[in-house]
Amino acid sequence: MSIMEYNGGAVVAMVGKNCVAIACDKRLGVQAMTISTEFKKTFQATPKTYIGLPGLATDVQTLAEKFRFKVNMYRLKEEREIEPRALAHLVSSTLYERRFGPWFVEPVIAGLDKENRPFICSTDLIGCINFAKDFVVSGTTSNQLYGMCESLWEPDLEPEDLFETISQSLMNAVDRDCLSGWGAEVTVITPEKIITRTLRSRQD
Amino acid sequence: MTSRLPQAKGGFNFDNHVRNTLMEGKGLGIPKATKTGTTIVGLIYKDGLVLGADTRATAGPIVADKNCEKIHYLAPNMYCCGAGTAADTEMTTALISSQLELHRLSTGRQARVVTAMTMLKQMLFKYQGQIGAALILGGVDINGPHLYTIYPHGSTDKLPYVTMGSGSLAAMSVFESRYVANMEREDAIALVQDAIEAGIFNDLGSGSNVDVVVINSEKVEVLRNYARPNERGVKEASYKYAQGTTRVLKSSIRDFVDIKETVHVTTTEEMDIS
Amino acid sequence: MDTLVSKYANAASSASFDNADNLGDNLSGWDAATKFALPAFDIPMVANPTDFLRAHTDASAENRIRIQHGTTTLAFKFQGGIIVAVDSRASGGSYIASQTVKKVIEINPYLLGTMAGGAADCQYWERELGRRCRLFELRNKERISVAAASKILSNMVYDYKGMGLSMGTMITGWDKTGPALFYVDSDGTRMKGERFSVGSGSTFAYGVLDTGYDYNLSVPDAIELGRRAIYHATHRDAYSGGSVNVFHVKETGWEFIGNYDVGELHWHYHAQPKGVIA
Amino acid sequence: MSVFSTYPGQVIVDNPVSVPIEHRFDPYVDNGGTLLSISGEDFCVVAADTRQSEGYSINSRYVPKSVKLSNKTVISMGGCYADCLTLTKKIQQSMEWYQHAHGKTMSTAAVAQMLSIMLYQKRFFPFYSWCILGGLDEEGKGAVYTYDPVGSYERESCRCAGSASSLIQPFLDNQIGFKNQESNKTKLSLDQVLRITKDSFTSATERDIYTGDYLEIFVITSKGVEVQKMDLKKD
Repeated sequence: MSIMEYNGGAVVAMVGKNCVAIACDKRLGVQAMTISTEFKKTFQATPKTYIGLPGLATDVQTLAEKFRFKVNMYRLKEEREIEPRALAHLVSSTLYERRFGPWFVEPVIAGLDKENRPFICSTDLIGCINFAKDFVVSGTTSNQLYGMCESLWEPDLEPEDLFETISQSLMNAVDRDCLSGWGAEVTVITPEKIITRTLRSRQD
Repeated sequence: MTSRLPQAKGGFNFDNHVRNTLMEGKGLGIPKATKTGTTIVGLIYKDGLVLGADTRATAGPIVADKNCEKIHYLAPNMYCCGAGTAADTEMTTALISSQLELHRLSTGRQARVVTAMTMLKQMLFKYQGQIGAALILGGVDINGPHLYTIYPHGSTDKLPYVTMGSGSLAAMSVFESRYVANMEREDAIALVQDAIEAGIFNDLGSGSNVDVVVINSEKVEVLRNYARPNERGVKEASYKYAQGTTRVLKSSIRDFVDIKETVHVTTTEEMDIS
Repeated sequence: MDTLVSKYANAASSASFDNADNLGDNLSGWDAATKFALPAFDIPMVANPTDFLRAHTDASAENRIRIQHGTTTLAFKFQGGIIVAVDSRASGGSYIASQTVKKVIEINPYLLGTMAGGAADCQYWERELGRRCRLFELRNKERISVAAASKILSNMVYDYKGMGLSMGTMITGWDKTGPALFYVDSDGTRMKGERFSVGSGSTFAYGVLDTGYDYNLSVPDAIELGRRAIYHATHRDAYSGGSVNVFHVKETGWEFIGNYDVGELHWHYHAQPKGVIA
Repeated sequence: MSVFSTYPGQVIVDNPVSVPIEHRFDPYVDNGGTLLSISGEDFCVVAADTRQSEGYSINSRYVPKSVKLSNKTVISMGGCYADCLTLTKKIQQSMEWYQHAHGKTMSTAAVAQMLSIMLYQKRFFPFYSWCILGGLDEEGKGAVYTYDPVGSYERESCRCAGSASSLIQPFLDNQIGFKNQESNKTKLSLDQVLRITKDSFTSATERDIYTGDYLEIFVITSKGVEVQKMDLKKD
């Protein structure tokens, strides 16, 4: 078993028409045993940017705090919110700093920039950024998510359609992974509002 | 308290190393970083040089990025193709790029390709091959065009035509059969394209599109996605769901509100400072 | 020279299913009972076949042969007979290979076997057990006892002890002595008992089972207990899930009670008021 | 383990010949590729890509993974191609002997059980193969039988195996089994199933490096077996 599989978890983000969506499962396990079904892996970084952190739970929590600190420091220094693209590079260099003793987290970033243009990206555990125009996936369920998203995603989905597509992608993917699932939370970010929904999913 | 806040100091941080080795010892495997299986090539033609790369990044057998950029900017007259561990190629080139910028500013003249090559090899040699970056460095300076390959351990080569990455054999077979010295620009680009495509089609670690950069003494042309031989097949059906397909337990909608702050200037009594 | 040739002529692998002389026998006087009395298996030509198998099925193997694993099964005796309840998930590594596995193997109308460990091992050996039980019936003009059946299975797999078989099964049925329940595994253990749970989720199932168990449980209550125990195991154990299959062993033979999807069962139980514990 | 070392505190091996040479019997190789089968009311679809690879190189762009066994049965196999080839021949040979002995063609269910035993016969020296058997049962209904490498088998409505199985299977659960969908539960027509099959493979080709080149689809109906071919990406 890999360290990334120790606690389980999955995160996916997708681009829609003038909107983005990010979704995560809610399981926290210790290998085979499910400890919690309320462990969310997405965090709000700025009003219009979310960061998803699947991986080793201890590092997920440490990094969530570390990024909160860094984003706050950025706001204090710059007197403006950090742009999603800048956040991606912040995350990347934070991870690459530990190139030879990494954090076991593969972050996903989704948000709208100051012109309300959608932005998503993911990085590997040492901070190699993957800028995608369609979708990014991460976590123990990544293979299943790649298959689902590759088949289901299409360009220019409206927020409600994007919600259905990302939800179905995530739920059907985690239903083929032992270590993820047990509920899911989807966040759709539009220029006007943030829609957060908890899904009714299998609990096994 | 302030002193306990982490200060940016640069360099690598090994704090997690002990913990990670401990976990590895317990049989928990260390996950793989994104690699670029990669075909990267470069050749020198009549007026300068051409660099080429595919655009596939892989994580094991899975394509992580279908259209990534493997030709990195180093300086206005230099570009560098990277193969190997994706983060390493990205960060190493970015680091050397900023050092070259400083070099340029302090010397007030264009950096030479050999300088960049030396900086890269010294850095890679210092890390004993631990930084998994295999690079093709190409640029034009006062001494004309130069093409170098730099290996992860810090050794270098200077050759008129080079290939690297998992698709290097496929690409080199094209070069070996068709390269001639002093080619025309169009012929050189076509040869680079064919070499990259040989990698794309015959090496599973390489794929998607062809990126090309042409550098000569007059200008630099970045031809991103110069060829796109692998367009995605058209889907037979649309898989858009009817709204309400997914069952929802809880839903919360937060609207963004524009808060307008207006400052009203009011006269107040003068503060008593006596 | 001839001795040398003959010595190595057939050494490549032990007799396999369709080697030439077996197939020739198809034409005249082929007898399943004698031909298949002892199953023959191919063995790799290496010094230590067990190490070979382990090296290729191990989690760290390069080209890993993933044998499906993971399970929660349970069976318990009560006044109305025996309840057998199982989940239906098969996993290869952390990937869910199937959510619809039949983990209760219907050996014959009076015997049930459960499946935990290697899916193929359980399926194959319990099928072989079914065949032998039928031969027993034909020879002795009476049904085999559960004790004898479980012992046949135990002895069969004991022959392959240490060679990599993985099987944890419960053999249940109704014979002259009434309801009987045996636990048999590939290490050679064979135990008679009242109440067993086997598999990766068994600890969770035992928790529910022991809390709610009473010998005098009514049939509907016993069925509910079995179903509930499996449900709770699927909820907590990552490698169990899918649906719950429940069987009831009665004097007239076993009866299939039903298949309950855990995905729906969770919300069914979720809506119910929580019971009081002591 | 380092052979040469000049670091203090580490042993310097001055005679590399004395280093133990590891001998291992390693008869398996993964030739990649993906296969799937979907059963319908009166038809069965068996599809597989035709790329055969080893490591990062392509051995061949056209090596079919599926073989027609009878007018009602098609077998598809992925994994180690040598093992798959042997296993297919064993099945065909046994089916021929069955034909001679009993004067009829083996039914899909009988082939299914036989394959399970053949695989288990090699329990201690397994065939490195993922098998999916597709066909029509005695009632003319579509049937899909799936196997693990040592012969555990199960009849299902649809299944994907091979290198991109984890990419395609959840999509099939969703589109064929209508999992996690509130409404929308209908029986799929052959045309719909073929569309889903093709889309599964074009999507898998995008993300799985071992899947590609061509897609070969076997359609089994009461009229017999029909083969379709389609291009996939070649990179």
